[in-house]
Amino acid sequence: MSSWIRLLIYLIAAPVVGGLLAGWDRRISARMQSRRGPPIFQPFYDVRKLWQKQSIVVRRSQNFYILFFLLLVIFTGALFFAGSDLLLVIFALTLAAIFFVLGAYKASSPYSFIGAERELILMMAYEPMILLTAIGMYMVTKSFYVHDIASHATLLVLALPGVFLGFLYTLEIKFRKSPFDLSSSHHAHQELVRGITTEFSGRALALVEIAHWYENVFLLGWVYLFFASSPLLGVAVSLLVFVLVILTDNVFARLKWQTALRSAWVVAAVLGFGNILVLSLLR
Amino acid sequence: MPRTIIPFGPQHPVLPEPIHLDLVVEDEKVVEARPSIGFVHRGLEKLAEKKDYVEFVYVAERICGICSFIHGQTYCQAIETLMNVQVPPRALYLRTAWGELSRIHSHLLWLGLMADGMGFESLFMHSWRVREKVLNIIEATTGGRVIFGSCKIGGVRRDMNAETIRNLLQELDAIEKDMRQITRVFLDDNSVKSRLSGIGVLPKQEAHDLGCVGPMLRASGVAQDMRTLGYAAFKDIGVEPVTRAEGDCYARCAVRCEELFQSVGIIRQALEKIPDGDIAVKVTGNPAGETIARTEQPRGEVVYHLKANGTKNLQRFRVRTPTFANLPAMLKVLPGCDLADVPMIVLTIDPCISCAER
Amino acid sequence: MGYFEMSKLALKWALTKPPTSRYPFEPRRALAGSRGQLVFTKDSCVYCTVCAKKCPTGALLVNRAQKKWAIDRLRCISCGYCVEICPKKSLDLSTSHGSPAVTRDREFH
Amino acid sequence: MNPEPIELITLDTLLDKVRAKREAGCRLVQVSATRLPDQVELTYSFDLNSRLASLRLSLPGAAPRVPSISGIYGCAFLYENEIHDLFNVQVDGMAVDFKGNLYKLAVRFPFGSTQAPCAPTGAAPAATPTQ
Repeated sequence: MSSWIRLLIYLIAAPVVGGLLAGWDRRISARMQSRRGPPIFQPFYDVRKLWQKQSIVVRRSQNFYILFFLLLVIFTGALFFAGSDLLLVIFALTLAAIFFVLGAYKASSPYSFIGAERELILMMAYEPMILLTAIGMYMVTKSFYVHDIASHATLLVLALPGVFLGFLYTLEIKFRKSPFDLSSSHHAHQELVRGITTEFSGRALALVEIAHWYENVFLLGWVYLFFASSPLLGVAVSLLVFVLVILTDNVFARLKWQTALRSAWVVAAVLGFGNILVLSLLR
Repeated sequence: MPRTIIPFGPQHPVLPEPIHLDLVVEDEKVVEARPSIGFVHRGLEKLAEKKDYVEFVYVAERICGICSFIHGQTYCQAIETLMNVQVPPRALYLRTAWGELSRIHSHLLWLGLMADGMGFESLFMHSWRVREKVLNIIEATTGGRVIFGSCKIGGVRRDMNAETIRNLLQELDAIEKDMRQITRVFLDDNSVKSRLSGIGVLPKQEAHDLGCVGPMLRASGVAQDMRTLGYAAFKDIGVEPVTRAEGDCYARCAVRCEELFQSVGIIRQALEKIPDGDIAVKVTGNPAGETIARTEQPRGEVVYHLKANGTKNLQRFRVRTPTFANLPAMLKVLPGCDLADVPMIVLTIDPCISCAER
Repeated sequence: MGYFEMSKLALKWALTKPPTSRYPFEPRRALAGSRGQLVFTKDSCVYCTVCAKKCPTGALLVNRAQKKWAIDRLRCISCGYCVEICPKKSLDLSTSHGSPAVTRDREFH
Repeated sequence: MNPEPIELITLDTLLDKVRAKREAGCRLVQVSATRLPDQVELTYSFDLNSRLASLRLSLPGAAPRVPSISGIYGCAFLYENEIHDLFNVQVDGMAVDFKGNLYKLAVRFPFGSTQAPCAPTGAAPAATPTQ
């Protein structure tokens, strides 16, 4: 499959898959909470409804930042699925997150302001581990290109078990799930109301939702990369990881930022760095 | 360092209670909390001039939506003291059982809100799932889910027959098992502990001096429980106050968790020992005199100060609800905590602002 | 174990049928003792006005001369006091709650 | 448990009596006010080992003044603000003074009138709806 076709499939299929994943997420969560939950297509209904709502903004430029957030998230995924440089992907991902934070700062509400600050702290928490993941993949495959990593003959996870576990940990943060939903919780039941997205409504909020769909598909794609030599196993593990994320969401209280940051760095240092150290010593 | 003011309430998703706090934060440290209440003053005390003392039971029950039954019970007890009414023992036992059922439902509600406040949605849903079973018992025995309406001056309105009691006790066993599962998470889970332990510490002496009541006071190590006064059937059923020494949010949570099982025990005892007989006596005449009645609500000690002058209407009807007494302590422990701890501290006093203002 | 205390409960319920019902589509099962809507039986009523005098919210209105009994459903709190004191047992509380009242109109009988 | 002792005190002995209660280790249970035809009665209730004891202070006049006890019992400020807002009793030296804004009321000082709270004619049955 040429990289252009993969790119095209990503652009069209990612929001559909992402939306369905979000629908399953709500369904499975509801069942774990002894509820029935909404229909599978509820996320799409939500976005359609948001799209029809009157747009109310504090400052008009805040929606501009959200548009860039969406575009950069799509760009990140596009780079990834086109088989480009993993470091470039990480750079684009960070830039996207920064635009999200800037949008929240722009709204100048105390809730979204503190939400934005917490989001920056969370970025500090997951960024080292994400970089270590890229480095670990490079050490095994001798390339930073997703294309090369994906076509590597062995299962990456066998050489990088620590990095894989560490990556799962950061995944919890990136999915904004409990215990790391401190910058913006899904249920708006926190001291910051809904934190970073408090002041977004209507179409801007719909764009945020769509961006999350793209982002989640891209992140699960990265999980797949650890098992790329065995595609079926890769897809199965990606879905399993998604269920694991939902389960974790349902069995943890929200942590405070101090605990979140500390634990993420400990995980990065022990699992991520330790794994890479062992790899380089074995060589 | 620049300071931000975070408005907290009167409409806030964590705390659906009409209290407003201006939290002055430096970074995420709260340096000052300025309270303001009084958004929902309903003038229920003034209503005593319009409603006669019999009708007023309904008003007293509606002071609070959650501890409604014990409000009605306290009011009836106060009037019965004034009028020297001897309530039949069966009625006293029924009141005790219903009072403890309402304590279980209130504590389960609180546990759910607490879990929701710390972002533990599934625990919240499961607490309320169990609470629903308690509400079903209440509805089946009194006819109402939260406003029981079963207490009247001189006794109670409804009786429970032997079969109802048997079913109720069976259902209670199932509920107890469910509650064990839920409280285990509250007390043992590390992520919950990381949010509660060492937060909002109120030392024993301070809790006493600030006039705290109920679980808030007991969590700081003061063994005070108005049920030990021996009202209703508590003169036959002993109550040992549940206390903890730590005085933090975790201790307040633990006290309430333990009280759930204490209440189950009390209901079992009350329904097993329940004497036969009438459930109400006829009350005639008008009350005269003055009395202060105290009972233990889920949230703590409630004080009714009644003054009557022999007319149908009370001269003065005054209620001091537990939240009113716990608010100063909450304001005391808020400064110095993290912003993320604010919901925990506010929730652990189990605030019911509407009944604090009446 | 200190972590994942909740997982047993969450996984168990993920595989169990939820206890909730799809409310507007499946009506609620009424409990035997529930205090629902007030039901008036015209035949036995003698229009003595006791219920109207005793109603704590003033929801009832009885006119002895015109033989009319009226209720303001929005005011009725389903306390059952009128049922208790009605000398002719013309009043009863049904276990169903009926549809919610939306206007302040009195319902005449 | 009844009757609870109520000790009558005067304005100038209030602070000393309250201080004595504090030194004895009492917990402040409540402060309540009652509007009577020609005076306002304040009741300070204290608890010691689940025994209730009260102090009773009578204040004549429509808008009387009373010193705050919030210097002795810090938590009294809420009760005192309430009494000010509802009964029009001026409390001097409250630890936290809401300046009449504790309760947002439609009627200023709802218990402030010196008329008897329930005149015999006022006891008409409430359950006579007018159409």
